[in-house]
Amino acid sequence: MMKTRVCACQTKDVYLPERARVVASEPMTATERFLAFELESGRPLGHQPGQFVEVSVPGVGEAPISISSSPTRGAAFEMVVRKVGNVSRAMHELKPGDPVGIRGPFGTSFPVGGAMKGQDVLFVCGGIGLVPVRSAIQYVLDHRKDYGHATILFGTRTPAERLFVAEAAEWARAPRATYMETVDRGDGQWTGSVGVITTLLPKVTIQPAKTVAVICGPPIMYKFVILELRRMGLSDDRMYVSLERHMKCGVGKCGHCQINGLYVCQDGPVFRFADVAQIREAI
Amino acid sequence: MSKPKVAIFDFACCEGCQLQVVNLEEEILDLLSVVQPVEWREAMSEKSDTFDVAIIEGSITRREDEERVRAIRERAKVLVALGACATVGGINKLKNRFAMEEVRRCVYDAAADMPHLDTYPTKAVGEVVKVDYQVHGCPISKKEFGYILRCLVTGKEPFVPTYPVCVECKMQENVCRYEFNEVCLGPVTRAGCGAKCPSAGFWCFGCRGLAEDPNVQAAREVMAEYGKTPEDLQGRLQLFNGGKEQAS
Amino acid sequence: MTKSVDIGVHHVTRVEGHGNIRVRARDGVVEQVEWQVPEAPRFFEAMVRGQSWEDIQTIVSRICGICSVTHSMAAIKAVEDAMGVEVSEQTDRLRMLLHYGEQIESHVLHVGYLVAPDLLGQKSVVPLVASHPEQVKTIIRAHRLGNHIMEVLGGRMTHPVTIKPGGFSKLPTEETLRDLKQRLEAVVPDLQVIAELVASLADRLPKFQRETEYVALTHPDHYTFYHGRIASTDTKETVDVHEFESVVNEYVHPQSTAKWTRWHRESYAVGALARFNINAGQLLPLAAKTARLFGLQRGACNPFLNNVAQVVETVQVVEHSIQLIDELLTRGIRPETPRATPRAGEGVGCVEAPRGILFHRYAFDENGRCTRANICIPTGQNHANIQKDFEAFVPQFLEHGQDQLRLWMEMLVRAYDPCISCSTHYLQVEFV
Amino acid sequence: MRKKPTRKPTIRKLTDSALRTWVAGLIRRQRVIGVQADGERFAFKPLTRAEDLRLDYDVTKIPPKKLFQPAAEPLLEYDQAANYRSIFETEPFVLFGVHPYDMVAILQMDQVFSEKHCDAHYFARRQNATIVVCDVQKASPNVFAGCMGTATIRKGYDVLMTRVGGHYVVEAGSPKGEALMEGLKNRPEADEASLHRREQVWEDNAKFLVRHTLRMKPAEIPALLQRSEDHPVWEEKAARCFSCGSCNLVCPTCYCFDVRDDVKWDLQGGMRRRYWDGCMLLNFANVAGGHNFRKNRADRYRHRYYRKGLYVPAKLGGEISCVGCGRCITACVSKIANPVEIYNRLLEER
Repeated sequence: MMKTRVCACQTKDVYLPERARVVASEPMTATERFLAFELESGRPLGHQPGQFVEVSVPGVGEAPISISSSPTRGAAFEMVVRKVGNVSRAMHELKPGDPVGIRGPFGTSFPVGGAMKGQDVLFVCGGIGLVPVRSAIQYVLDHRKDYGHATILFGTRTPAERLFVAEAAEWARAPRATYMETVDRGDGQWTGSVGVITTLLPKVTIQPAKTVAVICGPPIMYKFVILELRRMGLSDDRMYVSLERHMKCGVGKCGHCQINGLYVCQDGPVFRFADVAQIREAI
Repeated sequence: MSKPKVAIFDFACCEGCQLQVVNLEEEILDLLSVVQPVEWREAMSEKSDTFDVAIIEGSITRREDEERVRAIRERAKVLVALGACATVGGINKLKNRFAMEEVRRCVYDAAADMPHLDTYPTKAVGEVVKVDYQVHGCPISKKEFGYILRCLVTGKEPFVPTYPVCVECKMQENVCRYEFNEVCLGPVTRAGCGAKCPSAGFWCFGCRGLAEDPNVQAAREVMAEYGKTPEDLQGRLQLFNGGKEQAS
Repeated sequence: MTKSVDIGVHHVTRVEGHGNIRVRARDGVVEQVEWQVPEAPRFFEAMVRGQSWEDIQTIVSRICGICSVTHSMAAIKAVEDAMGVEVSEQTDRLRMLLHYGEQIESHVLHVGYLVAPDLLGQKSVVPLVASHPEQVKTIIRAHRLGNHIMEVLGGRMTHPVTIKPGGFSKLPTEETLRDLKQRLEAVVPDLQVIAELVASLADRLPKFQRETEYVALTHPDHYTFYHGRIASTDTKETVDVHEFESVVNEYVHPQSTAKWTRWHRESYAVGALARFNINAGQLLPLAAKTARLFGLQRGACNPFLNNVAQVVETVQVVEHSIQLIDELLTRGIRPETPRATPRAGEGVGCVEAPRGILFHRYAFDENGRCTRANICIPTGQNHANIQKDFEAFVPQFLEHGQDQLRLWMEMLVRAYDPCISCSTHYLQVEFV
Repeated sequence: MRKKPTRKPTIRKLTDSALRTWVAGLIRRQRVIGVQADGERFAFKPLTRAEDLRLDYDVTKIPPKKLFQPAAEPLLEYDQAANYRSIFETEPFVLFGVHPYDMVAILQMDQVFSEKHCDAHYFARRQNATIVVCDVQKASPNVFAGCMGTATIRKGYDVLMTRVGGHYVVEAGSPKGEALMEGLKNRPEADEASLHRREQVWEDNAKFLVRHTLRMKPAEIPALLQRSEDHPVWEEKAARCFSCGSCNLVCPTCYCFDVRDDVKWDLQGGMRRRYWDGCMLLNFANVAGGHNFRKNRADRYRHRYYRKGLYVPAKLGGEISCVGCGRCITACVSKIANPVEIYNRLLEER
């Protein structure tokens, strides 16, 4: 019998990746690599800061990866990939010109056009938590007049694990911006701050009524940072978190990323903390 | 990518897992397109001192085996444990329930003291040397072997189920063996076999080893409700999952 | 040509399990000729003690991956014997069919993958893929058929799971059997190709003869692999399988510590050639025709001809399988549930493995827990005969020099299709 | 997806032999998947003979979801150059003998798979199906559809069949159904008496498909769950849980899946497939790098009930994502998967 294609929605298979090519690939740390891509069609990805894409590497598989660059920075979109699974390991091998498949962008974004607008913004990032947040940082710095003071706090375990070192220096020099960093353990050369990320918070003064915080880092970090911010008077509805879960489909079907009733791939990855504070599995 | 050189070595086993590789039939030609076998005693006369990948079939049952497998490990970039004997010790661990002296005497009687009959409690390969890839099952599934080999050659971590056989049994639309009042190890055994035995009307006897975080205590309780004794469960559990270890 | 050789083959290749050859001769005087088995013993007879009658087959199937169906059959028959379980004619036929699957698989594997390279001057089947692609494809097709029969009837290709005391855990559908029959019929021309290939190379087998005793099962109705009594070429009397210990007579040779077997002479041979020498009169027409192609006749005593007998037997079991399927389909597959209850007792199971007659004996307590086991495998029964062949072969062919002698001796070992991994119990001499 | 019927649906009366003739005709023309005996149990399988159709079945081992979302399903194939190509392998088929509760589940899946992003692979199969629903004739050992309001169904099917006495009343519920019933043009229209007896069957089924009695209205379940997160029942039941996923896999409203790639022997091209998965399985909530967000058995166990009774209903406009088929109760060897028992217990020990 004839195989037929009947579904009207087959004009768009949400699982079908679009081809993109690597335009830049550089090592960043021992385990992180910086990659930039452009869709082969030449059209911009059309993402918002905080969103993610599903990246397919031929012969390997697909994985959700946060977009690290702001849509204000041109047609290329950037990622920083840590070697943890098959796909990310394969992405470390990618060279400029190599083809990949891209689906997305998916998910919610940092409220750069909403709650953050006109406010002081406080970015608190641990480790590769800086990667998705960088897109919002760039966005805020590119629309400098739309926001109040921008404070960027960044913590890593060691100096060698710091990301975007050169760019962070620019952030520090940007108008009405503060950049502070800390490491859990220094090395011989490190002269900066030592201690977990929460040790930076007392060095910051915020006006709770006109500040919005964006928090992203390893699961363990959230609890402590949120406690500290609450103590500083920031309410839960002024905090935004980006959560990590296993997102297979990216379109709210496969169930892997579910946090209680929420699908991280659809309802997140960016959540207003007030919306997830009561959800046991969230943080 | 140059073809990795592969050597297959066998220790105490039935060699049924190597047979599954032979059973790939025409697919062997595909296999030969991605790897270069340089030593495989069961199928070829060539021997080689250099190889990239060592595939080990069988359990370690003698001191001299232990030395041999260590020497292989030293020379291999990647080491694969092939089949239940290698991955979990397999059926050979049944002898671990007894004292070795007694085991020797049982089979060889007066001749039991001869040096070549020396035997010690069976070990899985991973209990002696580091194992990079495991191909589970007694025998292995040739399909999974091919898949894992392709993953190995392309440097990927293969997907090997950690969940119980019940998953695949349901996918096969089998009626649960518990409904036939059988001691089936499906709920505590690692899947990946496609539930071949329950699909053939037989209970699972656990050849792929225990699932990750198996609820063995629950199995004991549930068995009792089906009119089975802890010994019934124990007897079957120890077939492929070790003699003494499971007794606790 | 020099008449001094020093051969030490550590682990003969292209056989199941590990075997060593040791030959030393100086100036035409043979000083040492030994066939040794350094396989790690696995102690199955000790391992099964205390295990449930329901698990015996699962355990002893693992004695050997190549003859797992045969070991399973022997175990199930022994358990049924001990528990007083009768099986239906349907079960009997299906078991024979499943058992034939293994004969096909094993014989084709042995002749096609393991022996053919010798005849074609190669070290393995791998180069044959390039040099003899059509023949290799033919061999693969036949091999796959054997596996397919085991998979559909046994539930798996190796280590079957469907045979239980009393019957089958899952019966094939009539559709499956019809499909099997078609496949069996389709393989007949392939077997013809294989037979002709082997026949064209048969003159490369050494012309060596040594009279010996051949032992196999025999049955009045058919060329048997599964039923019957123990027969010998040395006597007209047959022996009930329950008396198998009186046949195998395991003994310690005065010059060696290896346990050997003997019946009417100091050694005997089992396997395809033994079966042929005893039951050739019962071959079905195509098999008989294949035997004629090789000029193979009863009384053949060149051990290298075992490979030829395997080819003949492959045709025989394919032919008989087709007959069995016809018989099964005529009656229709009837649903049956295997039933058996444990009881105290002792039982014997005897079947022909591809490489010769196999005996299992078990004793059980009233709960069906195994208390004692004795397993006597074909390769164990052939060891003494291999040794005797070596002793006759080396002086006769010494002048061909070390390399040729070495190859032929390896081929001689391979001719027996030894399944050394079967080692349930072996004793052997020094290591090389 | 469905159009409102513009005219009165066709309702006919069918004897057993007329049914066989009809089905035999359908089989000749197209693929028919029908309920058949499979050993002592029942399964949806390709129908080759009308006699094999068993509309008197109690419940199938696996729900009809397998026809729309197979246990292993190719999504796409690709080559080394990242040319990805969708795979849609499906053909029109008749799905014959679906019970009302399973039809309710299919309608829920339709919603789930079309919500926000339409799942083309699901709908390619779904739209190829003409579904003949048949009212239950024999209650399965663990059915509780009567409590869930899913014992009968009045819309969403293409054809509805009900056995009344010695014959069937057959009603079309969609244009597809009308087309399927073309072959019944010469059969008599159902008379008043038959239609009346059909009403009776519906009433009876709602009453009798209750092997387990839920002591609340399904609509009360979400609120009940909302206050039961710390109830001891989760830990208690989960202690006996094998995390084997059987309850997930046999569930007509479980649809979670895993996606995996396999590369071909040329190590260039490959295939991406999706496979049934289950939230009860240990590593379901693992992220790359190994962290497991639902490592405890009890968390996974609770998650499943919350998903059925709270999370998915929120997507489905309040409809509970359990249709009372009772398959999970049968499938669970530990006997801890009876939703009725859990909900009743939460109610009692509020």
